[in-house]
Amino acid sequence: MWAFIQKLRSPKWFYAIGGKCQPWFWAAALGLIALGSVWGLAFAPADYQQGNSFRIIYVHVPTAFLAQSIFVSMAACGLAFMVWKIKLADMAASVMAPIGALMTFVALYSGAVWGVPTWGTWWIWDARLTSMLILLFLYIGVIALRRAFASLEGGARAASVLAMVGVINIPIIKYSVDWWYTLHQPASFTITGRAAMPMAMWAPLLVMVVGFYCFFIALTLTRTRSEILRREGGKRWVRELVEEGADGL
Amino acid sequence: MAFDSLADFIAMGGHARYVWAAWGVTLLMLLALTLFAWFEQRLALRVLRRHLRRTPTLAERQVPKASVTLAQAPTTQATLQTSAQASIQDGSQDSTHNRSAP
Amino acid sequence: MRLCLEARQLACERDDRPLFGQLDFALGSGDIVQVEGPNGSGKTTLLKILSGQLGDYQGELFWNGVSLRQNRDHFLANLLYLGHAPGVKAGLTALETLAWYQALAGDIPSEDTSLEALAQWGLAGFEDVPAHQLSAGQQRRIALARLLLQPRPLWILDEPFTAIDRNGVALLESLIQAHANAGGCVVVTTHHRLDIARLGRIRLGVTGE
Amino acid sequence: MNRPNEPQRGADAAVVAMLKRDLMLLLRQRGDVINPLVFFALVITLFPIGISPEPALLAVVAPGLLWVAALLAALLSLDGLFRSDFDDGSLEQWLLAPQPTALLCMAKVLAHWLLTGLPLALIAPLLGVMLALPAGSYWALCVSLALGTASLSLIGAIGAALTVGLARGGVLLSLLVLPLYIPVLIFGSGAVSAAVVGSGLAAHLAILGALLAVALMLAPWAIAAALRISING
Repeated sequence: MWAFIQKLRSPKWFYAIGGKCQPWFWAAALGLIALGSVWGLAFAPADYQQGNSFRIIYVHVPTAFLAQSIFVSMAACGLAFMVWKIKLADMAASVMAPIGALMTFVALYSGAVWGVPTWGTWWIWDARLTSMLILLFLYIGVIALRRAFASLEGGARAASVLAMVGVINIPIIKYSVDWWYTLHQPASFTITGRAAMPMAMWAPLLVMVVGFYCFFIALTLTRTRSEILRREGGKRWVRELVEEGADGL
Repeated sequence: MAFDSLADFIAMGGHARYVWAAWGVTLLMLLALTLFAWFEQRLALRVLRRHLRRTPTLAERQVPKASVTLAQAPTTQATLQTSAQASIQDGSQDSTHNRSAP
Repeated sequence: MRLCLEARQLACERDDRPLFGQLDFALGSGDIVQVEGPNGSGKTTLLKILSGQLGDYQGELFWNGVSLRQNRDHFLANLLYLGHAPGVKAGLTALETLAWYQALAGDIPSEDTSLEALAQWGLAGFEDVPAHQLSAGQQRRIALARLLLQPRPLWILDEPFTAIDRNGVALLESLIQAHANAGGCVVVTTHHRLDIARLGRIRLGVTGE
Repeated sequence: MNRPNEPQRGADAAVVAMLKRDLMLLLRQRGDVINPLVFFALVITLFPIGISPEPALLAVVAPGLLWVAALLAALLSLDGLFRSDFDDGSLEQWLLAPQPTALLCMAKVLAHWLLTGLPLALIAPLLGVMLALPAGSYWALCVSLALGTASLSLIGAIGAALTVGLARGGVLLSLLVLPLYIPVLIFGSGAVSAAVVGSGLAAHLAILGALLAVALMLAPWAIAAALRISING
């Protein structure tokens, strides 16, 4: 484990490793998402109650999962940066934040759209959607705080602390919102709460979720490598690498 | 295949607007993120190359030296005289009354 | 008692800009060191590192042979740091400020020593005046009164002469000299030319002239 | 002169001194204590004007309005918590005290709560009357606010510490802190609504207490870390 942390301290090693396994993740993401989309849209059975608007689940659930996982991984990177002083972790965290915010927004949008055919309004204060909305505000807070500091270093540390404070609050917020929702609308049908789904329905969902996670890993690898180029431009190995001519992306 | 024809597939049993809106936004977001990452990488490389052209010599960045001249107290300093500390700046006279501005 | 603040291969980089590198020195009893350098050469940063406020540096710092990162609280108990801003609350009177500082440092506050320290700094009669009615120079003198009030072996003073008049400067220089003679150690940054006998210098921002 | 100095008195003296200093400072600047209360009263008077003076309608939304207004009033006063210390250099000094910083932060937050959270809780029943809050729930309002504003002060202090070094930190502070206030708001206003309905509010107060316990355990360390970050810029 300790050797791994030592390796992580050098962006040079990560840049090389990232370059090698990045194409694999992009390919996996493309393949899985394409397969999941076709399977979920065309072949999966429609829901007996909601009809075909149920197919939005194949987009809403993966983005919702990613939204939460990205915040947790951002907080983990923040912890690694604050405790073990791994600069690379902060580069990854600063790159993940916008991705997470975008995923949360899309999850919110698809959840709201999903509610329209059944409720007739664009926004319903469903427990999960409300938690998702609060998560979006947490993301915006972390991004705004990182950019508010004049020095890169100060912004990085402040954002790491806020990410860690935020990740502790996510479960608290989630349970208090669920409790609040059941208090005010006890017996209503929650859009995203599902009884057990038949295999034909959840199989494409699993493919889509794995596809989205591969997409996230691939995207983070690529963007972190760009961040390394931006931040470590002065270093010798970066200059030599760039001077060798177009290296593999 | 859950649909009879392509037209039926497009119509999504009357929920076309919602399904395609949600899916459209998501796939658009995926595409946008991918393209953004691609151009971001290329931009970073291009900026770096332009920066390199401006500073051709691969000189290690100018780390400003810090010179340390500790006044040698006549009595007590002898024991603490470590080699690292003895980087007496050449040329600066080590007089006791350091009047002249360095 | 040998007190020794030693730096080995001290280097610091702020926002990708190297401030100083390979800085080695050992400050012992009786040393007075002035940190010089143009604006932005990292003087305050160096002082913040030496006073243990900034942990983000390469190299090692030792206080009496033990790394600063290990026994920070013990080191802080032996340090008196005066920063750019005097650290005097506008709403408090001089006596209240000094009593607060003594309580923070763990000393037993005694009013008469505070009064005596303030008197020596020419603040007799101003002890119970809220600081917002005092001039910047007088507020600086309240902070400087701590030099007399709280005996600490290591003094780190960041621009202590700002807003101080002529006899204040003379008094401060004599205090620094007396502290060094008694075996203490002083690190100071100032653009004022110090009239002190054995003055060590750490010049920053020397780019190979 | 140069024997190593050992602090004779422990952290308790420092905490008491910090608490005394802060209470003295806040009481000398009445404005900082009065402003949140006036803001609270003003916001409450806006709602009947904005919505409708009809008591039956107001009674329904009264718990939520009182809690939201109190929360915003507490948030308003947070910005000055560390800012004055940061500006005059005393923050730098007490961060250098040989005592644990988290303990001193707790003292500062306690002083802030005593002079903003508690007064808000005490004045709330008076404003409850203006919103035709049903009888019997005034006591619940007071207790839940007192308990809730303590967590609000602790969580808010983290945001205040993170933004103390920034020029226009005020707006950013509310952006950072409001999402974290939501659980406290839910159980706080839930307690008052439960009292209005007459069902037991022990559960709500218990959860508010739990939130306070978690905040008390974790917030001081985050505040200390955030202050060290803001000081070093």
